[in-house]
Amino acid sequence: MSEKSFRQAINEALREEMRRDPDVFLIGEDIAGGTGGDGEEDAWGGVMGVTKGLLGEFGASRVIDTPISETAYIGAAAGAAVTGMRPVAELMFCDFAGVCFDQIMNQTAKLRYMLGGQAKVPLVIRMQCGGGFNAAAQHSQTLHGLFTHIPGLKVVMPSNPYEAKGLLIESIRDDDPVMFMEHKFMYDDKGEVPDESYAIPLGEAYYSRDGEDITICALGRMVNLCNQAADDLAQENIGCTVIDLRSTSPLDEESICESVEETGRLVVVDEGYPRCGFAADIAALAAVRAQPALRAPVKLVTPPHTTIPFAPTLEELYIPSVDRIKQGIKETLAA
Amino acid sequence: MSEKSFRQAINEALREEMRRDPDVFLIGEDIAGGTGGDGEEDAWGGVMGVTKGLLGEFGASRVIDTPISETAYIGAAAGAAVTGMRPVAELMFCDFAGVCFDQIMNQTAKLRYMLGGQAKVPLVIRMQCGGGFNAAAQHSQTLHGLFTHIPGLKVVMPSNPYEAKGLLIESIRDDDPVMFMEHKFMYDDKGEVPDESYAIPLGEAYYSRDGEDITICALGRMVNLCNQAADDLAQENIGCTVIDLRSTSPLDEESICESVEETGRLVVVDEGYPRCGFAADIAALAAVRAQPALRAPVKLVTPPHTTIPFAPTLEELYIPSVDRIKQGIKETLAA
Amino acid sequence: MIAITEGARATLLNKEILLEAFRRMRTIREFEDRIHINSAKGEVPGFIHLSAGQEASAVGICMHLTHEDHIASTHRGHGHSIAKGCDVTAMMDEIYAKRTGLCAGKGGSMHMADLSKGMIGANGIVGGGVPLTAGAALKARILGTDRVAVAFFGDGALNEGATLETMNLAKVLNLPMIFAMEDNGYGEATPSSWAIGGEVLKRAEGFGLSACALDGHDFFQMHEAAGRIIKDVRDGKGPAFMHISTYRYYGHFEGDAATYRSEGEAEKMQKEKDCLMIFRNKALAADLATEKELDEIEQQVARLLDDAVEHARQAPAPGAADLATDVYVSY
Amino acid sequence: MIAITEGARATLLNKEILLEAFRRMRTIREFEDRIHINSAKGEVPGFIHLSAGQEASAVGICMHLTHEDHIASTHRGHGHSIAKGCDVTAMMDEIYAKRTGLCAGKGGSMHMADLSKGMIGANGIVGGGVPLTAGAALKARILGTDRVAVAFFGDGALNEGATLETMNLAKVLNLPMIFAMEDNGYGEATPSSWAIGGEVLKRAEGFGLSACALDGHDFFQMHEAAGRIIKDVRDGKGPAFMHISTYRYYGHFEGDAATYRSEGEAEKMQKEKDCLMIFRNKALAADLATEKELDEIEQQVARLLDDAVEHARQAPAPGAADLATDVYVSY
Ligand SMILES: Cc1ncc(C[n+]2csc(CCOP(=O)(O)OP(=O)(O)O)c2C)c(N)n1
Ligand SMILES: Cc1ncc(C[n+]2csc(CCOP(=O)(O)OP(=O)(O)O)c2C)c(N)n1
Ligand SMILES: [Mg+2]
Ligand SMILES: [Mg+2]
Repeated sequence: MSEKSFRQAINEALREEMRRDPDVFLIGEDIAGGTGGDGEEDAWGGVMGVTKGLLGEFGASRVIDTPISETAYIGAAAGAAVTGMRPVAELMFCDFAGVCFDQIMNQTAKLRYMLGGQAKVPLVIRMQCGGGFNAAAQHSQTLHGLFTHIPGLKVVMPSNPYEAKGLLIESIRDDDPVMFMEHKFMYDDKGEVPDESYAIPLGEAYYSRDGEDITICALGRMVNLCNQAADDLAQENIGCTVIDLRSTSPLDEESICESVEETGRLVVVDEGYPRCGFAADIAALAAVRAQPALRAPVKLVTPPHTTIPFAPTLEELYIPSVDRIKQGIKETLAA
Repeated sequence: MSEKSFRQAINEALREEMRRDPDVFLIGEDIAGGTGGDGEEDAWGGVMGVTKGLLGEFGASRVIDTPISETAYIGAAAGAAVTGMRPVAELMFCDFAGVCFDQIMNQTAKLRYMLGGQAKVPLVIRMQCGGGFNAAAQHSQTLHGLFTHIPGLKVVMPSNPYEAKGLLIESIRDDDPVMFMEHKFMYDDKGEVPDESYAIPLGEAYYSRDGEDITICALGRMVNLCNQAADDLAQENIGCTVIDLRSTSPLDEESICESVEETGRLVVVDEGYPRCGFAADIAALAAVRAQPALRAPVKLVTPPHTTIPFAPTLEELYIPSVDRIKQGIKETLAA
Repeated sequence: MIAITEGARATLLNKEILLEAFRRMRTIREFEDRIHINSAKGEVPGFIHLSAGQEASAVGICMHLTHEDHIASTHRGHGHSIAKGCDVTAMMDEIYAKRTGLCAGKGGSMHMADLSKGMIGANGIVGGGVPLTAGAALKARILGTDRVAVAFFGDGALNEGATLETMNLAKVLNLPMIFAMEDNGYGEATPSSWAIGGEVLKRAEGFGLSACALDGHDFFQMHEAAGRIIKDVRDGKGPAFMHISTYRYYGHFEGDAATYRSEGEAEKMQKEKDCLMIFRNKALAADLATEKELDEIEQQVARLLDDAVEHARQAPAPGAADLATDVYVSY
Repeated sequence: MIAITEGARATLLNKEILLEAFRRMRTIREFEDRIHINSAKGEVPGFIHLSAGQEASAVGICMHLTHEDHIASTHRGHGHSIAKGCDVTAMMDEIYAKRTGLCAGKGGSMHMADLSKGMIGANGIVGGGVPLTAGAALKARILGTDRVAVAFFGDGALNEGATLETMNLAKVLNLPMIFAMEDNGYGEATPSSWAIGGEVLKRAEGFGLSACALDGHDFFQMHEAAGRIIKDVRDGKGPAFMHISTYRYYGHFEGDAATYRSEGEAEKMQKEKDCLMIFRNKALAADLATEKELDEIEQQVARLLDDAVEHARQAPAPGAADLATDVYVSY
């Protein structure tokens, strides 16, 4: 066990799985970087340096740089998966799902069902999501809502280095396609990460904190903000249960409903777009399955339903903050 | 006023707007059909024959067939819109949004905001949606949930020929991009459609039926099934309010909340995928804004969260039916 | 005889291969014709696209592939499936939406697939199967096997980003992949001559693919050229492109009146260029087979298809228990 | 002198145009250099991609365009924006995320746009602007005007489906559109020579585009060729493609150490091929301008940029009232 960054945790998961299983390979744009050029080999390791060093151990036949052709290489990864390999594709930014969405939505996600169960699609698509870098409208989205909408896709979002490693290992071993979303603001976050290999099951939420007054659901980076908010509110004798969902699909519905039945109050904190988004999905779950227990309106703490602005002043207002989370909790307790 | 089919109503809306405004033009695959060939000109009028006859009146410079290149022509339509035209693009099947999703999600939807308000994008993308023809996984989806998730897109779905004409005219005149979704099972549906031009505002729901016991929300083809269910239940002295939402974005939140506050019970009927879908969005609205009024859990009548099956026996089970709607209503009343 | 020995080296075929090729082509034709008839009777649900007329391309290529080689196909995929060895009865069951179908009734005509035969699938999305095929080729490259993968696609699909990107990817990664573009003259109602800017071979070569034009009406030419090309690809010489001229007899989909064609066009093509007719004539003229042998195959195939249709009619439909299975392997 | 009169017909330029071109190129360079410096100081939020080194391409082309002609650009769009006449102060304000910015602080570097100048926008999506440009060209075709549209994109973007599909669409619809591919040697860390299969011109011609290779370091060649090509496109002769060789001095984005380049590569390019240096040398050698005139422009530009940076630093940031506006025109 030692302190590792979110970035290192992911790199370690990839390395361990590639050692364990020769069918695992990596593909993406500049996941090595410098391929075919005169400069340094493995110059980048992906735009966030996550795959750095893997080329050296596994060679260019398993760490595959591609031209800028997401439809082609995501589709090729799906085709490799369906014919027996276990690719991990790096899509760089989840926003780029736009340029290869057919291969994600109509091919990867549907193959197993359309083929009457004969296909397995053990494909992991890694990508960064989230705001915080003023990267503006096309590089800051958090599109887990979009992916969760598509039956056949699993959607995973770790909230710390420990989860990053364990959930990625599980995702690679899973026989279904997994959209693995890494919050770009977290790559340098540090945390305890066991050196040995371990897998965290998908669809099992983690009670990040227990409290009796209110249930707070979140995933990814938002979990940390929720815990900060809960810390602050603990000073005021408010007890929050913070549920780190870890994956949106499969979703640990039981844990959510159980907690809401105990507290009667639910706040969902999410960085995605609100309309038809993941926060709405959880609110709907409560309305459908836990309505009798609800003692107050469900509160959604999300961005407004707008495109993501560039200016730091605006982005700060846009992304849920500890303050807005606290305010949402207090409003819900007062209702 | 005369009886017209859904198909005719749309054709009429296009014709009238093209006459009224020389900036309106049509673009899509085989929207005339036979372009450049030896056979009949205007052989198809689109795969559903909706645009048939418009080539004759407006010529090939305003009824533009394209190669099979959705990214290129949807993007070109967006580019034409942002530089001053009012294109109506036909995407054929909403499922094909996959192959041009970047142009929809990251360009069309975001242009106005990214450009700080200097851009208008008066683009309408027409497409068919829905099941009922056993067209299987990639030709039967109803992706209004996906589109509603994207800020900047308006999403419209008429439930009868009258609405089809009025909503399409309004959509063409609207300065924002509109995803206009036509249920493929309805093209031959007949209804009264005024001969003169009229526009139905977006974001104003229509109370298709008034009743005191329960609120039912739906749009598109599902409205008709809801009304049938309500007819049947009226025999049993159950009074249903059926709200035809007409558009998901903008959404007439007031009408929904008002009605739920009166009835205390809500059933949402929708043909889209349930997770992070439109039905969940409405349930969330109720949980957030009308929770105190809810006297029973919200009920969602939707397909299961699976890919759409081919077999008629399975598709019938998949799509919400009058029976399943009635059952949902009764369960909600009993709760 | 001249045509054969000149252009197509039919003599290189041994008799077994020759008759098997004829059987497959004939099976495709019978399969399509029956669906055409039964579809008009309302027996066949869903959207149906028939490939009758295009048999020599599918069979000419697939005769060189094993079950470990992969292909992916299009919405017009029955022919490729049969050519690749998929079970005709299970295919018919699938078309009839039965539980015993190749995809358990969940896929239908547009999603016909059999991974055990190396058939990744028909595809409802134009161009959608091309990147998937690259994945099968990538597998071969990574594992260092001599497997190849063939993407069948239409003239219309040549203008889809998915196809074009993959042409480049295949070249850059040196994938053992063949782009088999079946140019049947139309993408839906639109002539390929209009919809394709520039020249096909030049375009393919512009991506660095080795490219050639083939007459898809002539099995012998198809078979000979495909053999050569596939061998080169197997040997690691890089991806290749075939521009195959062909024609579909029926409309774009079942129900299409095909008024975008000129009067009598389809009939003329069938009369002059039918690949089964050309096969028979050439094979007989070159003494590669006897009338009797070919007739017998035709009768066998007809019986096979009689049985398949009957089986499909009788087979059980999937039911409630099947609706929500096969979404995930584990959940 | 020889080089000019031979390859570039610089004498066709009148002095006003010549000096204006120099001013624009110089403005781009100053703009980029200042952002580079101020970015390192932490003054500039967001992702920044600089085009220093590529000025002759943007200016050589845009000198032939009016505000009614449209261009779209890439993530590396400052140069194109300035070349197209966007206000430098408003651009700097935008880079600094200010309310007075060209996009009111909502877009930033990657979404810089000014529709009133015919600049549709930079784009964060590789290839994303190419179809949009086709739309501007389509407008011209429908309305029968003689406007043209230019899509700037990189060598990396040549492998995106969006770009490739649009090349075909432009040809088939005979759009008045120019594909200006700026090949700066790299897409991120990957050399274009590796990522592009086949040959660029052949690929473009394979789509039916008239195509030529240009030296993007030489303003005179760029300007002359662009003039000819744009005139042809304006005259309805169909879409054209330019393969422009160029180079970016800085890394892919601000912060990139660019270790994928060989040692000294950038320095060598700047020393031998800098477009501003070449411009100055040729212009002086051919007596088209005096040192004094060029120096004066440099000083004016430096002052302009001093002021722009100062303005940007002082300008007000957008606030809560701006967050949810501009999503829809009406809601
Ligand atoms: C992405 C996408 N766009 C459009 C369609 C509708 N469509 C189905 S088949 C077809 C024509 C395809 O033409 P071609 O590739 O020549 O194949 P063919 O039908 O001639 O076999 C079209 C446009 C589709 N299924 N997918
Ligand atoms: C669709 C998409 N894929 C990947 C990226 C990430 N990306 C940004 S710039 C870039 C390189 C583009 O190379 P090129 O087109 O040559 O332009 P240059 O940066 O050299 O100006 C990449 C891969 C992106 N922004 N969009
Ligand atoms: Mg075709
Ligand atoms: Mg480049």
